[in-house]
Amino acid sequence: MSHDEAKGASTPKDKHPTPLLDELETGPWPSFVTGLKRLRDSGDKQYAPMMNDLLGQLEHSYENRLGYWKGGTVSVFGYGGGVIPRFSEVADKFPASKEFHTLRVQPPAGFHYTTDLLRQMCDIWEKHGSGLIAFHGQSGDIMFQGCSTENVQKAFDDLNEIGFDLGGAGPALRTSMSCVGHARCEMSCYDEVRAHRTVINEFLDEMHRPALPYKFKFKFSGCGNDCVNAIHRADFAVIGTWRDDMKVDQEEVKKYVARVGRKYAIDHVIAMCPTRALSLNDDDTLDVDNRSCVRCMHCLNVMTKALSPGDDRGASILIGGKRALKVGDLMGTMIVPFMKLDTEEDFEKLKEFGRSLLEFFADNALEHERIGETMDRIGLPAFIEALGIDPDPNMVNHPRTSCFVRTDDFTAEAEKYFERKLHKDARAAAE
Amino acid sequence: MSHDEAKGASTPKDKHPTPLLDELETGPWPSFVTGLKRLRDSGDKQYAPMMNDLLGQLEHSYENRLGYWKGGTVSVFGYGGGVIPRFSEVADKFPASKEFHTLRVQPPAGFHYTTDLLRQMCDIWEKHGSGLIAFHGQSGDIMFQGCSTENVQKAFDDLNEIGFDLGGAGPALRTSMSCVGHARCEMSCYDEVRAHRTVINEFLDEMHRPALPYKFKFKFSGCGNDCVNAIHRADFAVIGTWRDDMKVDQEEVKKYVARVGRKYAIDHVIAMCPTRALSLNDDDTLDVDNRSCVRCMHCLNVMTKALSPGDDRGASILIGGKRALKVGDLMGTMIVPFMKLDTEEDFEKLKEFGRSLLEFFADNALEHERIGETMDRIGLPAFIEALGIDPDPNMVNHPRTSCFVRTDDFTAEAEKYFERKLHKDARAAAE
Amino acid sequence: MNVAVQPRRPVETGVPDPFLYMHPVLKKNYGNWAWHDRLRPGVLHHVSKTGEEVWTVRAGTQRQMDVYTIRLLCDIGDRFAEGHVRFTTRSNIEFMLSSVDKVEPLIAALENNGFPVGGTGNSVSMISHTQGWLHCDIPGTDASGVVKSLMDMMHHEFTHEEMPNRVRITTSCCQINCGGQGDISINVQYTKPPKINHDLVSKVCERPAVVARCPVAAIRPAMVNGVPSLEVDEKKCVCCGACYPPCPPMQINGADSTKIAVWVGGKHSNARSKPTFHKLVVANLPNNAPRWPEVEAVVKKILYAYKEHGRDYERLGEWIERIGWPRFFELCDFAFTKHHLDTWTGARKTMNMSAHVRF
Amino acid sequence: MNVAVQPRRPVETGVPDPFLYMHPVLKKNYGNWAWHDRLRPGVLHHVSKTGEEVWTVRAGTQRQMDVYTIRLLCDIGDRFAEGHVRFTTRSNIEFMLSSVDKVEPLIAALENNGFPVGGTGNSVSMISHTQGWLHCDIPGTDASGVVKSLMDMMHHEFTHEEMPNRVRITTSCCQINCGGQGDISINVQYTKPPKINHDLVSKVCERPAVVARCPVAAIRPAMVNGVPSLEVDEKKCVCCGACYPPCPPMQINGADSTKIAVWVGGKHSNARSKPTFHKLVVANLPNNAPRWPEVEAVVKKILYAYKEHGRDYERLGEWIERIGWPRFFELCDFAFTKHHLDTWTGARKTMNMSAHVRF
Ligand code: SRM
Ligand code: SRM
Ligand code: SRM
Ligand code: SRM
Ligand code: SF4
Ligand code: SF4
Ligand code: SF4
Ligand code: SF4
Ligand code: SF4
Ligand code: SF4
Ligand code: SF4
Ligand code: SF4
Repeated sequence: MSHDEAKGASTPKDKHPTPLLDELETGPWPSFVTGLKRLRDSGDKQYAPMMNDLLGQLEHSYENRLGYWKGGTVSVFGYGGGVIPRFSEVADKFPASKEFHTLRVQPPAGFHYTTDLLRQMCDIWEKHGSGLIAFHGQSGDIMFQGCSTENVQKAFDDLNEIGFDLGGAGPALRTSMSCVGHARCEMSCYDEVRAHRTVINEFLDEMHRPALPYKFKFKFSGCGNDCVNAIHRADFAVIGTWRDDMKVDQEEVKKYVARVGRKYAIDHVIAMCPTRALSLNDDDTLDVDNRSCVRCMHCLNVMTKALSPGDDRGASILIGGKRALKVGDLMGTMIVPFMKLDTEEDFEKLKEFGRSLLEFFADNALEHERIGETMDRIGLPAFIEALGIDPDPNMVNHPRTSCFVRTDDFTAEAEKYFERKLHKDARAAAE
Repeated sequence: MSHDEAKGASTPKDKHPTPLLDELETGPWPSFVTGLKRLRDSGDKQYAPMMNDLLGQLEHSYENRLGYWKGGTVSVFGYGGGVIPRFSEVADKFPASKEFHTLRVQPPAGFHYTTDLLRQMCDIWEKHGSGLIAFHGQSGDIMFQGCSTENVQKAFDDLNEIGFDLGGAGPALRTSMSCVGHARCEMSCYDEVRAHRTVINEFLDEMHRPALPYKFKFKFSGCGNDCVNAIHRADFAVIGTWRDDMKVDQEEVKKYVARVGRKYAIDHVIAMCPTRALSLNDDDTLDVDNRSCVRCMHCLNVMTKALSPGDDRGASILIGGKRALKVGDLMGTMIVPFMKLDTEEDFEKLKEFGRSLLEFFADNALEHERIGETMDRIGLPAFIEALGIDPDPNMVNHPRTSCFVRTDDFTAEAEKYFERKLHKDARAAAE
Repeated sequence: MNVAVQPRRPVETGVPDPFLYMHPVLKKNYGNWAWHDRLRPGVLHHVSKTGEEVWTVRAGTQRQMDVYTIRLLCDIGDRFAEGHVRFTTRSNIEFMLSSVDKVEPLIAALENNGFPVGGTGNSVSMISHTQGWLHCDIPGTDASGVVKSLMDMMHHEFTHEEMPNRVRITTSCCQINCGGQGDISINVQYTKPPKINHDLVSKVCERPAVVARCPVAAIRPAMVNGVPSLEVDEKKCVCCGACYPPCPPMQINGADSTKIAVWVGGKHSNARSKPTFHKLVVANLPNNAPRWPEVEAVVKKILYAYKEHGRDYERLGEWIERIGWPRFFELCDFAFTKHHLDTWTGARKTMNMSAHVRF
Repeated sequence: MNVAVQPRRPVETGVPDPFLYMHPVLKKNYGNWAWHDRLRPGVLHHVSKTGEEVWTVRAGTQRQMDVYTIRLLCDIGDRFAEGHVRFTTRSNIEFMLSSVDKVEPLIAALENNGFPVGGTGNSVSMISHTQGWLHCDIPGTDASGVVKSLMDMMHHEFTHEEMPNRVRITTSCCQINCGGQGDISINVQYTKPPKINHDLVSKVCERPAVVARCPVAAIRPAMVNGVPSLEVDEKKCVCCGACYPPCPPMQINGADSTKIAVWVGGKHSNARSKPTFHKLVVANLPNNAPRWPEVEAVVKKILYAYKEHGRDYERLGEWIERIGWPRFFELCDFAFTKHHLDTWTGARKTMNMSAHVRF
């Protein structure tokens, strides 16, 4: 829709003038304002008046540089969450949009759609809502934005009929995201769709009936590139990785070096490896010290044909990511360096680990405390002990530098370690 | 002295048996026990009985694995510090060593001696002390160890006569150290002897008459190799550096590469540069991105012939290093990225900066608080403001990541910065 | 509670099965891809281990889409792209093609309809944005407007791959920061303590909960002209805004308080360096709706300094780590102030405890 | 106060002028050196910009020297080395020579008299040691004995340059750690809270000062069987020993409490990586005088793992950073326990907040 078209259709008598918003119709990027106006201008549609007042209120916000929504409580039958209620503080001026609630709806894992499905959603939202939909919110929900209290249930019922369910809001399990991964990415180290659905669908009760101390988010990325920002933005991040050696096609390496030149290859691949695990041989083949490689993905990203993850694949699990509120930003901390994700049992294990985390969170977190805050409050040793996880050097950048600690049980703790090691080696030998 | 000799001479009747210490006479490394015994066995010397009982007490410590010294107060006329008093808790068993004080004596800057000077010191210590001397203590003092209360003054007078003075102890300015630097090192970026003597000799009053909240240490290293461990172990660390481009002799670079081979040179120099400021050209010459170089010294250390510091030399000053007590280890923080150290005025400036630090410390530190702790307690912004130092990005690894700060005066602060910049550029243009 | 009346019980289907909607070639080669490259900006080419290929065309959207826009995209998808699409983490839309011939016609159709094609590889992708005035109950600014303004400015960088590496920008319309970390982050930064409407506090706020929310314990219960209310110690307050959501009468927003700060060097990927938080560059920019020109100017400076000086594969923060913060501030002509020195928990670890120095 | 009686006023000479004692070639070329290399372990060769050369021979000493040893070194210095010497930061002695011919005879003389020649370049140098039972008032162990035992074990590594880079070891005889940071650090680590002799506390301790000394506020004033004393909350106490020096009746030492911990990866130089603190490897080793075999065994493991696997120029800690801590613990067959997870201020920043992982 060229913006002239839109302009053409806009601001007759009965419509709120929007001089400030109009300025957001210029320029090459698709304009949300133009979109809102088209909804406003669909005279035949139930939402046209609502969108006229919505534009009026938004223009009002742009004038005064203040927001005019307040929260409240709205939900659908059987659920305690999934709807973000919005009531206007300036309903007197803009009555038609006095209620402008959002339904958070969980997307198919990996955000795959058919045009047919999208059309069905549009039809439902034209019928009950404002006609305004976001693909997607930052937590991954399809956000059906702008619904009267009365229509929330209807809209949900229709969406639910075509197989869609509400997402999370409030102190609850939140909607999750998984990267495109297996569906279209050679870096993918586990089946993201399966992990995402296995875990979340197991704990839907925690999502639909908020009863946790605070929000809890899972996110699934198939490799260290972390295309869904899991480490920063999830309480429970599942990041694909591999245990064995990466695969190297030396012929492709040579082709790469031939194409870009030695100096370029050295400066951009060899010298950029964070652990100096790479060395370019004089014959332009690549030396990889796999024990030192930290699976950062850089060299694989650059030489997509020559290098790829090993065969013994699975995931690392990091706990405790969140944004700034209260304690400052926290990133997820490496808690499970490797979990195989292959068989039915493997995914069971992942699910059970998720359960133990949710239970620990429910039992130990203070009100409005994220699990990352709990971890900081009680300390990593107490945290993993409570979860029955053994200490692992991968959990830290380096061991303690502070001598302020009581170590009289050090020897006993060391014994435990050696016993575990013995068993592990025994198992390894058995395999 | 082969250890048999020593053994031969040892443990007749009147001497304390030292079966445990004797075990420290075996092995190739020079044995302090053998040395102690030789003192004990110098029947003609005043200190022989003292050293017999000293060995007795030390053996007693080895048996019970406990120390038996306690402190007290001993000093020389006119001074409040510089002597570490030691009174034996087991004087009943070992009366001759009931007093075993140490005189801390400041060494020549850079630890240079003539054999003649050393002999004079030996003679003095044979006359008044135990005959046991340490070159040097961890803070750089010559430690004349083992002196009766009565002889402390005599020993000091004789040492003072030959031009030596006591060092620091207690809540005072401490003895300082400087690396060999200018005297025998091509990396040296300023005159360490001059800096060391200019600063310390200015503040001797703070050393000899302890009146500070706690200890305060200066240390001087001529470059980032920090051969006197200044950053970790000094409240005030002066580290040589340069502002202009490093010097590169490309012919020597080629020779080096020819000698060690390309792969080796790349893996050990290029890839080890912390900021990827180096790149090896295909003709085996070196590209240096001097703006990115952080003066870490690595490449200069490896290619001593090919590379050397630039001409515009001086020092960085880091404040707040200390060991673990109370708050945990602290390293010095970069406070003055560059101070020219060339002319009389430059060294004046260094001295004056030292003074402002000592005054700030005296006025603001709590009792038994090191300046690094004060810095942490009040925060870096308040610390530099109090010292009248302008914020500089070199002070931090990176700017703040936390949004929890009140920034309503940001614009005013920014103005100040731009004014400073204007003046700086003006000065630069003028030069 | 305001529950609609129908008795229909929800079917708790949870996360929908994507295989019902996934492009057949993706489905067929699920978990079996071999390598990829890029034909041109906005076009990915993936090859599976069986040799099968798929081309993906990525286009930008406004995220907050009206049904007309969505249907228009569906029409294009049906006419040129086999009826399957996906959306990315950054609200871009992707069309999958089983043959390369359709790539150009598809791109033409998208561009003719005003959808920029790009966002791949070393380009500037869509800004991940948040709600703001359009829908949130605590916003300091609008998100859609900021994003639209900036994407207009960066249109060329979205449709071309001319950056050293991908640039992922985020924006947040209040200090809660739903937008997360970014190579460049444009976030509301409050500059004043909350202004309290004491008459309302006891009515609408759970006072102990509000007191507990403050990160620096600056809030204490107090009687103010006869009514129980809350007081803020302005010396302690770090203007974080955490007290406002649970207690709207503690108004944190206002012309003198709601400013915008720009941060750089946030990174999520583990490629080369570990993930990082973004760092403060400029604060106190005016909340200048509808087009935030001052913000645009700052972002532009950063973007083009990086474009000119960064090396291939260096993310924005990695580039700065290499050339150093002194040089970065110099190149962008930004001021380095006391506010850039961290003062929060763990600040000591952000200081330069070494002789590494740059000139 | 116990002041000796003579009225002689001190001449406050301060730091002596080293040019009175400095070797003439060093003095002549002060600030004018061009480059250096090493002839062999223990021998440095410096060339000045005027082409003048000086050879330096470095030998180990016991630091705690008797006058006979010092005079012996002086004799050697006079006979073979022009009468000038210096001591290094690590208590090694250095003889400067203006001609290379005297190098071998000097080395022979030193070795014949039991002084190991080495400590240069990529060797293990002398351990920087502290006082301990010999002189300190708060020691948990002896320093001279530990150093002697370890240097015996490492004699070959002092006299040869076979390590990836220099190895600088430190030892400290109580948790105050006068020895500082090291590639390897051997430090007393207390494992129990202090045992309090309540009868003495009020007599010898300034109680408020002692309370103030505790890093975790575990000490509180209390009346114990009638007398004012101090109490320790053993749940809080981190066994740091800070209360012992100001209050000897709070005995921190004892067979069950005075143990030895070994740390690795401390670094002072700014070469390549920034300076670092050392990290805990093994704790709770017995304080086994006179030769500390258990400590020796641990140090040996670390040293030879580094020697075998480290790359040229990597310091011990840098080597571990490259191969990773999991591999290091594996190579040395040490146990990784909960005590290796930091719990002190800023601990969060020591955690692995990334997907960087090693197998
Ligand atoms: C489609 C998408 C996943 C999805 O499920 O939607 C995706 C897809 C791919 N990502 Fe990504 N990434 C996607 C979001 C991300 C994000 C998250 C974000 O942008 O919010 C990140 C983390 C960014 C950060 O660090 O802050 C991300 C960091 C990467 C990286 C790491 C780059 C680096 O050097 O740091 C790679 C590796 C590469 O580019 O070679 C990568 C590589 C890829 C590859 C090449 C993987 C593959 O082999 O197919 C895909 C094409 C990339 C391209 O655009 O050229 N992807 N990728 C997301 C597209 C977002 C968009 O529309 O712009
Ligand atoms: C809609 C959305 C922004 C968007 O436009 O995309 C959003 C909107 C809100 N977020 Fe958020 N957050 C959204 C993703 C995030 C993310 C990103 C993510 O999930 O990856 C974060 C950072 C990661 C994290 O979880 O920390 C995020 C961190 C917050 C926080 C701070 C949490 C913290 O512990 O620091 C709050 C405040 C709170 O929860 O009290 C918050 C609170 C809110 C509230 C509910 C404001 C409030 O307290 O009333 C906003 C409702 C806006 C509205 O009217 O719809 N939102 N919020 C995102 C959810 C859409 C979806 O469901 O898909
Ligand atoms: C003599 C002495 C200075 C003094 O005033 O006494 C000294 C002298 C030299 N040091 Fe040093 N360093 C001396 C203590 C130190 C210390 C402090 C310490 O050991 O306690 C350090 C810091 C160690 C640390 O990081 O913990 C130190 C870190 C270096 C480095 C950095 C090495 C690295 O890669 O990290 C170099 C560079 C090099 O070796 O090329 C260096 C280089 C040098 C050079 C090559 C400088 C030169 O060009 O002459 C000198 C000969 C080194 C050699 O032994 O081969 N010196 N050097 C000290 C000898 C101590 C000893 O007897 O072993
Ligand atoms: C002698 C010496 C060890 C040695 O054998 O070399 C030493 C010995 C003592 N140190 Fe030290 N320190 C010695 C260098 C150091 C260093 C290293 C340095 O200066 O580079 C440090 C670490 C750096 C620092 O300053 O933090 C050091 C950190 C301490 C501390 C902890 C200070 C802190 O803030 O963490 C104390 C405890 C105190 O001051 O209360 C301390 C206290 C002591 C006392 C006075 C114990 C006491 O409180 O009674 C020791 C006296 C032993 C004795 O009987 O002689 N000593 N002390 C060193 C001084 C010799 C000299 O003057 O040359
Ligand atoms: S996270 Fe890894 S696996 Fe997932 S899409 Fe990105 S690159 Fe592919
Ligand atoms: S994946 Fe990363 S760490 Fe591993 S070799 Fe490649 S660049 Fe190095
Ligand atoms: S610190 Fe630098 S200048 Fe001083 S001796 Fe060491 S290498 Fe030379
Ligand atoms: S001195 Fe250090 S930072 Fe500078 S170029 Fe050499 S190696 Fe790189
Ligand atoms: S960032 Fe703040 S204003 Fe914006 S959506 Fe999130 S909570 Fe609302
Ligand atoms: S704005 Fe933040 S710091 Fe200030 S009172 Fe409110 S919660 Fe506390
Ligand atoms: S480390 Fe402790 S015991 Fe050893 S000298 Fe220093 S203070 Fe004394
Ligand atoms: S040992 Fe340390 S932690 Fe324990 S009581 Fe004494 S000072 Fe406090």
